[in-house]
This record gives sequence, structure tokens and C-alpha cells, in this order.
Amino acid sequence: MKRTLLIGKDSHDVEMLHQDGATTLIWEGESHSIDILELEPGCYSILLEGRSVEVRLDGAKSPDPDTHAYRAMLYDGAYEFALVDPRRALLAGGGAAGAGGGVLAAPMPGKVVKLLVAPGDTVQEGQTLLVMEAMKMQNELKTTTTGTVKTVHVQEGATVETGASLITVAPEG
Amino acid sequence: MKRTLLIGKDSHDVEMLHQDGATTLIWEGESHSIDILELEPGCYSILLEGRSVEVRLDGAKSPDPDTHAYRAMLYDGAYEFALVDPRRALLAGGGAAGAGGGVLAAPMPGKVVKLLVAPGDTVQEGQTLLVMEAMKMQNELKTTTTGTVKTVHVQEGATVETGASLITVAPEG
Amino acid sequence: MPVTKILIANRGEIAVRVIRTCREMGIPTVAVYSEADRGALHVRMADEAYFIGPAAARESYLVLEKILDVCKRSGADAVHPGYGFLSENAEAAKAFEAAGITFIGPRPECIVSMGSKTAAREVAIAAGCPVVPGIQETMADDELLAAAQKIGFPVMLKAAMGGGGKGMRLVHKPEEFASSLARARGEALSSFGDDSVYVEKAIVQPRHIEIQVFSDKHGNHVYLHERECSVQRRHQKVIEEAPSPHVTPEMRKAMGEAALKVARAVNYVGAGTVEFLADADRNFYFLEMNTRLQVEHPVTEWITGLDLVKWQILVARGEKLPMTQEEIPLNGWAIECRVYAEDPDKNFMPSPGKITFLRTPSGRNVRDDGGVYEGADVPMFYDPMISKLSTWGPTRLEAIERMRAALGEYRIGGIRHNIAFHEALMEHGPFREGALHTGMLDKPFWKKKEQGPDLKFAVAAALLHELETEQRRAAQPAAGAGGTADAWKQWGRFNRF
Amino acid sequence: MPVTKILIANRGEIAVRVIRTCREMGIPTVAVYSEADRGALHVRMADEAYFIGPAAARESYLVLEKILDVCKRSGADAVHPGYGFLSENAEAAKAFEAAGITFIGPRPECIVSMGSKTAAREVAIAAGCPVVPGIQETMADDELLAAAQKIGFPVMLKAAMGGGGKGMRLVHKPEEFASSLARARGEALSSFGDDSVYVEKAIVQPRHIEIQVFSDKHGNHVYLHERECSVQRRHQKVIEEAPSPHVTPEMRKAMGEAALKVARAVNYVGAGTVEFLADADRNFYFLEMNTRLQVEHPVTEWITGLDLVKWQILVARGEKLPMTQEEIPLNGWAIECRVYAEDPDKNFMPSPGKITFLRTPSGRNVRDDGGVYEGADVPMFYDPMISKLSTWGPTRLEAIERMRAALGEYRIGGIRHNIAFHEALMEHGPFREGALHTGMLDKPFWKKKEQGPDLKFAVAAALLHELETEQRRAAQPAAGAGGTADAWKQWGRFNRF
Repeated sequence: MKRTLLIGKDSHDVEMLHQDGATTLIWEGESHSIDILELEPGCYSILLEGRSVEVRLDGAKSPDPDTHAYRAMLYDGAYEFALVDPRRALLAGGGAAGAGGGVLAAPMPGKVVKLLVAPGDTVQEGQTLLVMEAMKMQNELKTTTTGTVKTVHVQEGATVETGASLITVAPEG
Repeated sequence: MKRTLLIGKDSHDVEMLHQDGATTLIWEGESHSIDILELEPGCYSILLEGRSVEVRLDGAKSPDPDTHAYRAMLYDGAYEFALVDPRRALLAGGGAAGAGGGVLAAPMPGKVVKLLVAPGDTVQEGQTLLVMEAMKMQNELKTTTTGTVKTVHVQEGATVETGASLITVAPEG
Repeated sequence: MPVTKILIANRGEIAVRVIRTCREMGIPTVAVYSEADRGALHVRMADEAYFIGPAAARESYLVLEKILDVCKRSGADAVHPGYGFLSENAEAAKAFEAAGITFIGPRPECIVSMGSKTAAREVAIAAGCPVVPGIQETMADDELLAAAQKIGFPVMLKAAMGGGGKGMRLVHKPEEFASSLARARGEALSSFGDDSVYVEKAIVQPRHIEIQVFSDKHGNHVYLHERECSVQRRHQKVIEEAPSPHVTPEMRKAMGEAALKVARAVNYVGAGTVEFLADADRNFYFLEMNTRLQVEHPVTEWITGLDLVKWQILVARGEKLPMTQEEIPLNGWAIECRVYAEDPDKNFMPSPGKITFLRTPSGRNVRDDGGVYEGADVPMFYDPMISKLSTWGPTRLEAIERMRAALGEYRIGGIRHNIAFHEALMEHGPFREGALHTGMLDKPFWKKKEQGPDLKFAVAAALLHELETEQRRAAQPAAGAGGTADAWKQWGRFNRF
Repeated sequence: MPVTKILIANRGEIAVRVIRTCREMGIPTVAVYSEADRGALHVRMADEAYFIGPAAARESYLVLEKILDVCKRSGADAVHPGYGFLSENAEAAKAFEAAGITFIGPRPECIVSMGSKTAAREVAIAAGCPVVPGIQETMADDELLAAAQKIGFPVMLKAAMGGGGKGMRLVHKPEEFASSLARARGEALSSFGDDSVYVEKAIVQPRHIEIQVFSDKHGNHVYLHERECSVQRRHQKVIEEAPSPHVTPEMRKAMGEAALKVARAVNYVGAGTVEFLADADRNFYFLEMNTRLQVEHPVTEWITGLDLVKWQILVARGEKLPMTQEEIPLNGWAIECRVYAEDPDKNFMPSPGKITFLRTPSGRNVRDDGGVYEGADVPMFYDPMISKLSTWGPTRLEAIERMRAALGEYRIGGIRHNIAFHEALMEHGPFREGALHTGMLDKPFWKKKEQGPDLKFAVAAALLHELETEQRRAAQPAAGAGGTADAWKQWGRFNRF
């Protein structure tokens, strides 16, 4: 099974083969014999060339359904990356960029305590559009898009879930 | 939902009703308002008249498919009992007794290290029929039936799972 | 006062902490819970549990009448307030007293006199406990300069109406005084509409060091040594330790005795903490007194071997303190890390949600005071602290190494948390050297981890997950044309963020 | 000797225990595992892991060549043997030495000289350490009586070829001697074909008390006080504690010095335990010496604050002992309960299987040394001990109360275990009073719990489970006529025993 690994701005060809009870990891053309076991749901023990590493895997939200974002926790911290089926990447054509751009989404469940913009306002990248409260702390949510506020999806006082659309900004030009 | 509770030699009529978000436990005709929540798989938090008790539930093997045997762990120890759907109990007729009698089953996974009887031997209740080894310890398995050995289902050296039939004894008379 | 059944007017780790001591002492416990907390760990662990209303604390945990009502219904004859919520509410303490219920805390008058910073400062001055030297009244420019010279440079100019750093100026030398004062007055005027400014001694790179005191109803007072809590992020304590690497035996004695002066002055009863600021020369200045159990009490329990909640209960019952000052032990070193549901990679944004996986560290001299379990929800309504991990060692470095190893065993899934941040702190030079001050984390040393050496392992796990998802999809032909979408729904369920 | 990467030639909790100290010290670890242990906790936690063969220990963990081979492949320059397996195998110690690998244990000669009970007894006698008085040679009847009178009654007659209690006779008074001897000889002849009998002092209701010793390669020897391990079931230790409620400061010093005589006599190096039997009058007698880390070492770590595995590594590196005898602390009291996968309700039959649920106790001064996790298999091939729960308190009773509370938090699903048995022991009068002896559990005090007061709660949970199963069945009409059977298959999957 082949996948394209996306990490930051890099991409790598990776593949996992499972034959006759043996598992092989192919990393940029180089084969590694690997012993991998799911010990608990989402928790893997991996032996590779003697080394023993435990990996806790969580999925992460991704705007593109064909790009599977992962967050893996190892003894030395977390790794974030995405895997794409190269066949799907071809079908999809252009790639993953663009989707979701301009929508400010709730990064956590919480309460909208303050709206700082209204439709029609011009906003700059880095500008705070809204204040949310969660766990006794107020958090300023900033836009990554420079442009014009198109829609405000929520009202002050509303309780929202993670990922809920809050404000859509139409990019400049 | 009605059930007959079997505990030791006693039986009780019990019922649980779940209506309009409220749960009621009816114990021998007496109603108790109960707040019950499954916190983790098989692990329940129960509030009943102010008291808070956590119950860990395990199923237990039972020879009769209509009798559901349970082992519940509470803060003060384990309770063992069975629940029977009274409709099924009626259909089944005579009750649960009799099944499985005379069959010596493996109480744990392990290795048969010694067979002490052969088919045709006469045995007494409490007599050791076989020695099993598990976790570095040898365990003598005794019969609860007085009678004649009908079948020996295993050989010395065999590894068996929990519940495997080892020796069948035909009861006396 | 009888203490035969204790209602714990709190939630989370501190409620669990109190329940544990009650269990050891054989005292039944009563939990209260809001709508958000029906499945919380403190409800599971208490002997009784009562519902007290909506998730918002001001409609449940902070409503005195509801707590009083549960006392009546459950027959609890004592209340442990934990920290936060009603713990430093003098009205609550009075109301419990009036209802014949033992409040496991100080008398209401102590809470009142320590509740206001200025009143507490006056008590401290009267008792002979050092405070930050300063003239807390506004004056003309030349009078302020004279005051500054009397206090000794560096000094801090502060807007009388101020707050949040506005109108504050650090002045190192007399030569800079006039221009700094002008700018401070200007800022004060524009920010608060009032150009009044007062002067105080500037504590450069202050250390937050506090003394744990304990008093009984018979006039006995002892101190259980100090804790240092200088490792803070936005004035929030992150790591605490006991003893302090800055404190010498002489300083410990001097601080302990100063703290007891304050405790004696208000006829204190129970567990209290006298907070000080200390400077590099080991001068220390009274800051405030917390009239309750402190979050960071475990480090004191490690080095003394004592159970502070047990002592609170003994004192509430009217018993004498079990030890004299000379008998209080001081063994080794303890470190505590506060584990928060927050994302260090996203400016420490809170991260409430469901804990889908939880493995806490174990082994020798490791203590996890948690308020959650695998499968528990971390509600968005309360403090993001979900656990306190503490370790002990014969020396500070051994405690730190044990903490580093224990953090490496901690696994929390489903929410973001600050374990990796603590791990980085354990390897942070100034922290290891004990060169602490309250601003040490202002210049953030934390950086999001870049691609590390073990990416292969991380990706291998994800590849196996993709492989199994594909195999499941292949094994479900019944789903027909919609198969692809359905199979990836499963993947969607796996999405936890 | 270099110790830069340690192979742990063991499994289960002790392998995990060693890994924890190595992590604190920054030493990489190498695990080995059999077919039954691929998913074991020690494999998860080690930095490297190597397969060494079939499940049966004699084909994997006990095969010296395989361990040596993994040392070579991994570059490990030291081996920690844990307890059991190769830990007291002199040939293994020699082979590691020959291969240039540091064996974290005593020199092979120490293992040999302490490996035989009779040889060890001779070493002890020569060193001036008291042994059970007796004449370990066979004699004529009248000589035996003379010897018995010299030893002092009560005495024990033992068959020279004997074992398992056959041919043993306790003789209280000289008048009973002749008839008892005749019966002992008769039994010895019929059981072993030899009527030789010898005489030894009878220790009535003996207590098992052992001294932890530590020695370095520079001839320094210290003792880390005693542990009492009298609570045994079928000669298997169940509960251990430190210090012993039977030992006075004078007795501690005398036992410690006696133990050091043995250690010095064999030029001991590393961690060792000298076991004694003690009688009601506080006489004590050398029994044997274990030349390895003991299962129950955590209680010594609690009262001394020391890390015994760290000390083993320091000594193996050739460092001097970090403390002198006078510096060894003794603080408070510690209790350890061995958690076994066994069924107390079925004559303590072993209960291997999958652990479907696991919540370990936490909080202050509670330590769980486990070798498993939720989802782990407890294989049938090895020792049924899955964890050691230990607690500390300033006094024995506080340690016991903490243990009782901690046991109440322990939840293990999927296999049977002895937690409830330990809970009953914590409330057992003779145990609480410290009236211990090795036969105290021979008359079993354990009874299977009858229907308790909270049956309603237990049944309510089961009713909810039945209700939900019915609802699931109702929601799956597609299963058609076979619906009932299918739905209950789900229930069947829930069957864990």
C-alpha cells in the first residue's frame, strides 16, 4: 500500500507491505523489516532494527477528505503529518490547498464572548475577529486571511463545538 | 424489562424501567428511582437514594444460554448472580440444573501434566482426577461427582483453554 | 466540633485528593456535581453524590444555599471547600458555622482580614513581618524622589489607579527618576484618567517563595517549611517545588517565623500559606496569605511525610497539632508539574474534550493527583488543570530526573496537554540550576517540535492504520457503491481533534 | 566496569522496575522477550527489544546463550538479571564476566557459596552469625537426647533424608523425647528407607525477618535495615513490610551486624538479603542469603528513600557505596502487597488471561510496581505475580490504612486476582497488631464473600446491560430469524471468564 507522506512542505513516498506474516516499511525506496503490533486501540508497539518505540496515534481534522492528517505521540514528543493515497491525489488533480481558506473555525469547544467584526469589515491577517471563553480563560481568535468579512456564523453568547465555522473572510482581490 | 435474579439458592423478581429519561429499579415489587451511567465499557456509576456506587461488570460462563451469569465488582468485593428472562425460564421448563454435571472442565488455561484416571475407573467426589500446570504452579483438579470415568478428553502434555472438557464422569446409579 | 461525614464542595483533582484521605480515616464523603460532572471522578469515588445544578460554577459549585441544602439532605456535618470556589468566601464560612456545620478552614474573620491585599499588608506590618518597602500614597514629584531615595534604588513607580502593567516604570538610578516619573504620570493619565503615582521598592527578578503554616484552635502555630513557585506562565504557577533552591536554613527559619507572626496576629486556624517575594540577596517581603489548602501542597507532603488534609480534619475536630515546630521533618526534595488540558503549540489554548486514552506514570516516589480517567470528559466550564504530577528524590536533581522519566510515561489521548512542555522544562538549563524567577518563562523557551529522528516509527503506525482501514473496507462489499465513503466514516470516528 | 547500556534478562514487573531507574539515569535499556511476551509492558518500555524464543522459560529467559547473543547484537555492556531466571546462576555470572559484560550482581563465587543451604550455614557459623542450634549429624538415641538437652527444649527431630514435613516431630519436653523419636524414625524409614534422624532447636511460630545488605567492590558493607515477610501462604510471601513490628533498635543493630559478618565472609558485592528466623524472645537465626535484588525491595526503598537498583548500577560500575552505615535513613513504615493473578475463591488457582480493565490506585505515598496494562495478556507460562502495591506512612497503622484505601481503588477486570484477599488481611486483627508468624495463614481466615449489602447496585448494572442488549437486538431486525442467537453472541463476547 503506497502513500505520499506530507510533512511541512516536504513529501516522501512511503509504502507498507504485509506478506506471509512479515511487514516491510519502504521509505523512499529503502526497505526496512518491521515488527508492528496494535497493543491497545490507537497504540502501537514497533520494533525496527532492534529499537522498540511505542506510538500513540490520533487522527486530526483535515479539510480534504482524501488527505488523512495524523498526530503521533512518541516518547520524545508529537509528530504531525498527513498521508495521501497517490491515486487519489492524481484524481483530485490540483492538490489540497485552498479548501477551507478564509473560514475561521472554533479551535476548541467554548462560548463566544465577544464579536469584534461585522459583515463588510475589512480585516488584516493576524487581526483578532472574536473572543472565545473555555476553561475560565479568554482566547483571542485571529484570522490568517486579509480581506473582507463575508459572513458571521455565530452570535455572542453562543456555545460552539470544535471545528464550528465562526466567521468567513473573503480574501482580498 | 423483568428478570428473575438467581443468587445462591434464592430467587428474586427484579425489573428495570427506563421512561422519559428516568430509570426505575423494581426490587421485589418496591420501586427505587435510580441514576445509572455507563462510564467506561462494563463500568457503571450508580446513584440510588444519595449513595454513589461504582460497579464493574463481567459476564461469566454459564452452561444454560438463557441464564446470564454475572460477576459484579464493587468497592467491597465481588457479587456473583445470574439473571433469567422469566418468559424463557417458562419455555425452558425445568430450570437450569443438570447441565454440565459430571464433566470436569479446565478452570484456567494451562498444560495437563498428569492424568490420574482412565476410562472405567470408579471415582469418589473430591478425588483428584488430573493435575494441570499454569504459572509455575501445579493444581490438582478434583471431581464433584461420584461415579465412573466415561471419557478422558485430553492427553498428558496437552495445552488447554479455560472451559475445555477434560474428563467426563458418569454419575453413580 | 464533630467531623463524621464530610461534604466536599469542590470537583476535579482536589475533590479526589480529599476523598482519598477521608477513606484512609474511615470518614464517609459526600460529593456534589453539576450537569457537566455527572461522570466525573470525584462522583465515582465519593460514598454519596448530589446534583447541584447547571455546568456554570456560579449556578452550582458557587451557590452556597445548594451546598447547605446537600449538607442537610446527606447529614454531612462538615464541609471541605478545597481551593477556589467557596474556599476563601467568608460569608460561606459564617453560614456553615451558623448552620452548625464544621467548615474545614479558618474562622471567617481570618478570611476577611486576609482577603484584601491592603488590609493584609497592614496586618503584616503591625505583626512585624517584612513587606515590600514603599509609600502607598500619592505625592508631589519631589516628595516621591525623596521617598525613592529612602527606599533605595531600584524602585518601581506604579499608577495608583493602575493595573495590567500600564503606568508602571522601573527606575534603576536617581538620574532617571524625573523622566521616568513624567512618563509614568502621562501613561497613568491617558490610561486611567488620573496621574497619581506611588513608589515601591523594585524587586528585580523576584522569586515566589511561600511558607506553609498550620494552626490549631489552642493557639499552636507551626510552619511546614517553604515551597518555591517561581516557574509561572502569565502569573499562573506551572511548576512548584519544596524546599526552595534559594533558601538557606537561616532564611527558612526567618521566613517561617515571619509567617507565624502573621498567623498569630489573626489567630489563624487550619492550613494557610503566607506568600513572599524574595530577591537575589535573600531579602523577602510579605505578599499575601491564602487561607486554604494550596494546589501545590503535595510537595510539602513529600518532604515532611505528613498528610495536610488529615491535619486539616484533626484541627477542625478541635485536636491539637500532632507535632511541635522542632518535630516537623524535612527530607529530600519534591517537584510538582501541573498538567493542563491546553495546547503548548497553539499559544496554550485550552483543550477541553474527551480523554480517549490515559496512562499515568507509576513507580517509586511518583505521585499523580488526577481528577480524570480514560473516557472522562474535561468540561469547558472549569479550570484546565487535570492533574498534578509530583516526584520526590533525596536531592533536587534526582527529583528532576525522576520527573523527567515520569513525564515520559504519561500518555493522554483525545485532548492536547502540556506534558511535552514540562519535559522541555526539566531539561531547561536555568530550571535545572535552580536559577528561578517569576519572569523566567516570559521569553518563551518553548518551540514546537520539528521533525525528530523517529518519524519512521510515527509514520509506520499511521500506515498500518491506513492498511487496516482499507482491509476493513474491502471486507465490507455489502456497502456497495457507497463503500468508500462508509469506510472512511470509520476513519472519521477515529478523528479526535 | 562500563555500564552504558543495560540488557534486562527478565520480564514482568521487575524488568519494568529496572527500566524506570535506567531512564532516570539516562542509560539505554535492552529488553528480551519470548513468544508469549511480544506485547508485554517491559517490551513497550525498553529502548530496544529482541526476541529470544518460545514461551517456556527454559527455552527463552533461562537460555544463557541467547542472552549473550542479544548482548552482542545490541551492544549492551551490562546485564541486570532481576530476580529468578538467571539471577542466582553462577555459571551465567561467569559467562558474562568471560564475555566482558558487567553482571549486575555478586561475583560468581558468592553465588556458589550461598547457593547451597548447608554450605551457607557453615559460612555463617564460621563468620559468627547465629544459626538454628542443632546437631546436623545422625546419632544413636541417647546421644540425640543429650544433644537435645544441650540445645534446650522444644526441639525438632528431622529425618536426615527428609523433606516435605515427613519424619518431623516437634518435642516439647524431655519426657516426650523417646516416643517422638521412635515415631520419627519409623516415619523416616517408611518414607525415605533410612531411619537417620537429627535434632535442631524448634522455633515456635517463627517470624521471617531479613536484612538488606549492600556491598561495593572496595570492601565497604552496609545494611539497609530489616524487612518482615512472615505473612506467607504455602511458603509464598504475600505481604512484606519494613521495618518489622517485632524488631527493637538493639535487635536491628544485632541482626544488621550479623548479616554483615556473612557479607564480609564471602567478600560480597552488590545487593543481597540475609534471611533470618526469629522467635518470640527476639533470638534470630541465619536461614539463607539471597544473592540478588529481592521482590520486596520497595519497602526498603520507602523507609530509606534510596533507589536500590541505582545502587546496584553504581556498585557494578565500581563506585563506592554512597553512604556509610550511620547515614542510612529509617523513616516511617512501608507495606507491600503482592498482587497475584489467582482466584482466592477457588483455592488460589492461577488465573492467566487477558486484562480487560485496569485502574491502579494513585495518590500520596502509594506505589504500584506493575508489569501489565489494560489489554495485556497474563501468560500462563510465568509467575502469577502481576504487580506489587506498596504504601508508606509515618506509622505502621497509617501505612496499613493507606494500603486499605489504595486496594479499594484497584480494579482489575478479565482475570481473577487477590485484591479482596489483601483487603481482608488489612482488617485482620493479628495482622494489624503485628502478631505475625509464618504459619499465620495456615488456618485460612479467608472466606468467599456472601451476599453483601449492596447487591441492588450490582444487579442494577446487570439489568442495564440486559436492557441495552435487548435494545440492540431490537434495533437489528436485519438479522432475521437468527436475531436472538446473534444478539446473545454479543453477550457471549462480553463473557470474559
